[in-house]
Amino acid sequence: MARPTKILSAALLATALLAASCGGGDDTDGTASGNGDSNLPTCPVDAFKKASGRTEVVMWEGSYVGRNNAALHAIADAYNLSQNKVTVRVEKQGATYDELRRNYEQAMNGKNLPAIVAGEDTWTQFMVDSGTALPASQCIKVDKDPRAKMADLLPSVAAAYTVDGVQWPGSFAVSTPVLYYNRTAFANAGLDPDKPPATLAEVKAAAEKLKAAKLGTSGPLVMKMDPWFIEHAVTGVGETVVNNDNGRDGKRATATTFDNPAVKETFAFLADMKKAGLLNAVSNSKLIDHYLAVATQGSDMLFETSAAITLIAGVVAGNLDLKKELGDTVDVNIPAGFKVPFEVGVGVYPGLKAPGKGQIGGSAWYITTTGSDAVQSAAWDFLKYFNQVDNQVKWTREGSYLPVRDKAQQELEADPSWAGSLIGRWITTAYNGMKTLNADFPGPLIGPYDVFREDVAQAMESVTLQGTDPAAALKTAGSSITAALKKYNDTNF
Amino acid sequence: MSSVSFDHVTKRFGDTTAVDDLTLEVADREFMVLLGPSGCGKTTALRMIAGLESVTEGELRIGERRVNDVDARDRDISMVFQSYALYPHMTVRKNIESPLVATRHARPAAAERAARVREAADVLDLAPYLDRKPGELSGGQRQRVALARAIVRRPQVFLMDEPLSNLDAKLRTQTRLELVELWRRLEATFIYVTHDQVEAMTMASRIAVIADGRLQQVGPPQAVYDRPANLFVAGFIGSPPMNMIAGEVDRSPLAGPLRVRTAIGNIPLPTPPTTNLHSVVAGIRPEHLRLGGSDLSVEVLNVEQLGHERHVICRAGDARWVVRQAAHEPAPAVGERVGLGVDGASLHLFDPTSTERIA
Amino acid sequence: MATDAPRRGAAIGWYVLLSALSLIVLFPVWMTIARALSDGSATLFARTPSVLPYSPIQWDAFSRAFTEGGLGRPLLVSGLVTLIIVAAQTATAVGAAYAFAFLEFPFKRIVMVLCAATLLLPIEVTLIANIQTLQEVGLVSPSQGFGEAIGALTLPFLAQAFGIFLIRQGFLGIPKDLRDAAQLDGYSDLGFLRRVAVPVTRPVIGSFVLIAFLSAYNQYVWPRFSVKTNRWDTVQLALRRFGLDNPDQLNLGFAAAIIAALPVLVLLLVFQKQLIRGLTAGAVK
Amino acid sequence: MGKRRNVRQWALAYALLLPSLVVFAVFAYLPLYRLVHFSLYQQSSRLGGGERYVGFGAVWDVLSGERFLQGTWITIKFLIFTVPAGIALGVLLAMAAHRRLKGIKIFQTIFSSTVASSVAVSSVVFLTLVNEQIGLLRNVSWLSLKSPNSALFAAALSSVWQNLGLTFVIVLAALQTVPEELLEAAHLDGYGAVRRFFRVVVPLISPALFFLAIVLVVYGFQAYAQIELITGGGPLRSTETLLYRITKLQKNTDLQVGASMSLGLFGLTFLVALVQFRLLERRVTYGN
Repeated sequence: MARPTKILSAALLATALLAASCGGGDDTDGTASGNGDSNLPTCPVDAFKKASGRTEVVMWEGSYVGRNNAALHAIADAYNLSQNKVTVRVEKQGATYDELRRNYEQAMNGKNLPAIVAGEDTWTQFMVDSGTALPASQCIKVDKDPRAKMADLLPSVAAAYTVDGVQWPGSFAVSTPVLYYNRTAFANAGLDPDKPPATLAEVKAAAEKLKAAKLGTSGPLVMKMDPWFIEHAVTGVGETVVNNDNGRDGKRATATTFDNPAVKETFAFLADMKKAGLLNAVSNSKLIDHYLAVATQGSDMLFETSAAITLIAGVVAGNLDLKKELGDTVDVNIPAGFKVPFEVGVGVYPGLKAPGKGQIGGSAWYITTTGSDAVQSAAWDFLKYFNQVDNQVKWTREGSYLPVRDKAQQELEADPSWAGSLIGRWITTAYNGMKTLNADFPGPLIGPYDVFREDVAQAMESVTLQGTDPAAALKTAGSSITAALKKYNDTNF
Repeated sequence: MSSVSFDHVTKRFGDTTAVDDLTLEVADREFMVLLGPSGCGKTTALRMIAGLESVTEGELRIGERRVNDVDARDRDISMVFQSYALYPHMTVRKNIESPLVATRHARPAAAERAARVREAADVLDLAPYLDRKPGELSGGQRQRVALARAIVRRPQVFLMDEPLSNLDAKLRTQTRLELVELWRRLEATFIYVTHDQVEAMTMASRIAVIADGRLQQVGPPQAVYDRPANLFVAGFIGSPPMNMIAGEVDRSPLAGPLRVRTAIGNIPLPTPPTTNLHSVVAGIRPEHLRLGGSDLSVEVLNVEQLGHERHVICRAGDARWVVRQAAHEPAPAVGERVGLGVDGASLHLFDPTSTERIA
Repeated sequence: MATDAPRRGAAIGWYVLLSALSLIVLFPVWMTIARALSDGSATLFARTPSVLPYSPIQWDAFSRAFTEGGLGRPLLVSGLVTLIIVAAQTATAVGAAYAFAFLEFPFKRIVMVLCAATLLLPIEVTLIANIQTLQEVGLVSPSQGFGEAIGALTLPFLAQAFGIFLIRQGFLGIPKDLRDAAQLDGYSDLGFLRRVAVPVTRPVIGSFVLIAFLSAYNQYVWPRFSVKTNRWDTVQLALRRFGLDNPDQLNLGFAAAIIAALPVLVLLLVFQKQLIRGLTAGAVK
Repeated sequence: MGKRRNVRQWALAYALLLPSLVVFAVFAYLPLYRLVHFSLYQQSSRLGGGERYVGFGAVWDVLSGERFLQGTWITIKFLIFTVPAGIALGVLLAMAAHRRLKGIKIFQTIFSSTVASSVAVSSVVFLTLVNEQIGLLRNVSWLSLKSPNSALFAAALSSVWQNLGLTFVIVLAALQTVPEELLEAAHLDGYGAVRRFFRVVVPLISPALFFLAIVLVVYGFQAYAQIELITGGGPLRSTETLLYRITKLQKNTDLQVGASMSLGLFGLTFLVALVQFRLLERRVTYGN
């Protein structure tokens, strides 16, 4: 008798549970979150101080791995030890930004959002529209704490995340694309290893030389078909990818502007490189294959994020001398005696016309509005802590994200053991590239940025992997993106 | 009291009537055999006693108790199945013990259960096999386990559904004897279903012959054999079966003694039949025919030697007849025409329309 | 054709063919072992991939998959989830199968059809709606705890139609006489189920248990979306994680794949007959 | 017997069925209802924004849209790659291993061994062969993950390998039911080995082959891990099967599309089941 009864009660429990949940259904608690300034939520600064006990702040991220993940956790731990009112718990909520975003949007249904989310640079418009974000500028405005102000915040960073005068995220993990290249191969091909190509045209020229020297046999340049590179090139020359001034003139974007010369030129670059056998194109769905192409010397040049600097330096550290130089900042397991058979260099991302430029990449940290006042204010308190120069230095040193405060970069440069190290030199190269960004022309604001990226990636892949004519590929992507923009604007009711 | 009585019992499955208005008294401590061809309803009748089938109409009593609505397990009966229905996953001991443990509220103490299992096993010589599983036993042993399981609960009534049909011929003969001994020893009522008339004849106190769901005749084996109540019983009981032929009673005084005229000759009647029917079916058992007589004339089709006797198969008009002949007598040749002598006293007469016995 | 006992020369020919086929079937396994035995970086930097492990051969990938890869935890999660699913599926299937096989009750046909029709609604079809539902009740969320994760991983699989009908078929194979005998012996319905029907159908139930184990343990899609934090990753999900965080430690991922397959391999070797009977249920009468 | 007993039996039956029925109601029928609902209502992207009725037209738009049709086509291609090859290889292995030889059990165990591998495991295993960078066969063009024309084939190959054990086991079991006398009779009748195979063996094991085909089709519809782990859906979405695509549509604003596509997938599986039913029916009639 006992057994069936147990089964029965378990089943009843399950039904009851689900019935309770499905009964409700209508979401009537209309959170007031308008578009205009007047409707912005207010920042309950210091509310956590009045709460009894510790306030828990859950932070979600989906992009920090290895060293930078450890650095984030270390800073959070240090913060938790430094005071007794707030506990920050960092949770990995996906292996990719897409997954994090999926989890975040799904959590919107259950209203179990974290206090802080480390969203991708592309999320800005979505975060503004979702009604889930508390703009950092609302806090900065009312917080009397001097730590709240960051006068030395890089203008390009602030501009990228400011919409209609409101700065939304409070902290950042900024990265920029750079050029990784095989110095040894450069030397062998008669190229100057100290003078990496500075424009796409120079990349092509270098690739031709490498090919002539029978190097980089899979294609001297390896690229993941990530639209990020296109956006950098296009933004770098001051051109848009969507209308309404890249979605920043107060109205949301409604269509693409792919017929401008910068977009065409960038795609032409891809097509030419591919046709000439100079490009090793890796599908955007791949995670590490482009790195591997460099490791196996199938390719000698790689466009990738500066956030990969520690990873690459780590792999390269198989070279004993380099390992010494890098000290304990590298966490890889390479057998004794193994030598990476070449040297790696880092150069500023080659633009269409000049090196650098482009737009701000990486991730940005948003405070969410669904938590209690105590939770929101505690989250803000943690961001303030994180933004302090010493933590920013740590974040760069160990996490390899670029400094967003001048003071942090100055402090780093003042330390010879950093400045002379491989990572330090590479980070500085990347930082210098980022300094060239035009704060008056930040990248696009696109609601369905994920769809935009996916469709552009498809266009890139069909040009490079399938040999489609760039114009046709762009046309397909353009119409799909325009439909997505319309749908996005329609569903933001 | 452990008599079993059917009182106008009918069982229907949908449109088909399996048992039709059965009225039958099985006396206490009687060995009653329900005999009939397969599908005649005898098994259904048995299953109604067991409580495995419900009664559609009429009343079924065990002892004085009306059991129409009594659960099978509460009827104080045991049943042995044709397939033995042993639990393949249990040892012999567990199988025998099963009826004692199945009902929680009526479960005897462990010591008593063990004693009763031991006793039942002893009765059936199963002691050496108690820890084996049915799969490791021979057919005969399995059959005995089924019997042991039946007797262990000491019921008033034992039901047996063709329990010997899965045994080979030799074992069957032996087990028949054992069953009768068991019946005497247990002093219980046995109700036994079979289609094998030899089993019925050898074991029964009384036989109930059933065909098409209807009771044909009840009586002690010899009585049923000697005076079959109708054509069906006459044809069903006896091996080889009774020889039959259609004929007419010749009552004309001119024709001499009273006789039955048939296509193959005349059979003398010692006494006039009780009815004044003209057309009859005459039946005569193979042992009551004599080769070399002059009443009837038939053609020998085959001669079957059985060792102690001989069966002579003959063509008798449209029918095939069998004549029993002692082994020492001279055998006829195949194809030979022979005369048959009939002892009029052993002649059976039936009404061809109603099939009932008339003399 | 197949079954004649061949002459000596022919036999050798068959052995050669069978061995060649075995090599082909096992080759991917060999490659995985070879890569597990090679240092991850050696695999990465190899200019032309080799069929052999790269020297120096390293044997510790299997232990490091636990120490560095943290494979122990997903194994435990998988073990627990599989255990719950198999136990529950067996229990619910036995119960339902008994009702369908032996009991008469109103709407029996309709209920049977409704159960069978769920075979048309595999978890892949209902995935996004089910995830949505479990999100709303809080079982699926990025902050899901142990209980919630286990609940999300198991609840949809506590009952399953295939098992019900497989076991029902087994029950229907029980001779009617045996049922009658049990009824006369005095077994109640549940007593008959427990003492007779289940033990007698043990081979079928055993096969089902193995099949249920296989499908529960090998699941990928549902855990992939019902587990929102890698704290509760199952073994299959954990495979996905290897090699992504540390591209130079690919060998751990390959070692983990081998380890993940071991429990099922052991079952296959120990219960080959029952497993095959389960797998072929429905294919061969 | 009697009424009371009947009522008791009903109660027992439903008590035994209840756990299963609850699970089916909550995790099979409720979601079916919810899929219909989600497909008819567009969810807002805004917190607490609710939903808006969009109707059957929106469902039709999805089901006639390029994304769904493309996903369906890729799924069908996956089936074309996996089902016939799976059956053929299963038959090959089973024919080879169905004979009286010393030690044949060892070979049979080897052939059935891939039953032990899950889709995830077999996908990781196949990375050693087909990965663009470290795969042994990375330069084999018809297996290349770099090309939209061959990537799906590479993913399918891992499925074929993973299913080998199952296909082998099923075909072998079927072969073992073929009576030897029948083959001997065919031999005596003068049929050669090939004709014996096609005229006698194949018809006799065709129910098993058919069953196998259905199983492989169902597995094909459920393909996910091999896509995620081997190709990641790329290149150029060339390996995004329907299911893979659906799983990417779980965000609030995507639910309408995701649910509509799920219903489409349901329709496809339904179609397969229908075919299965019809053929089974016919087989039963012929059989009797």
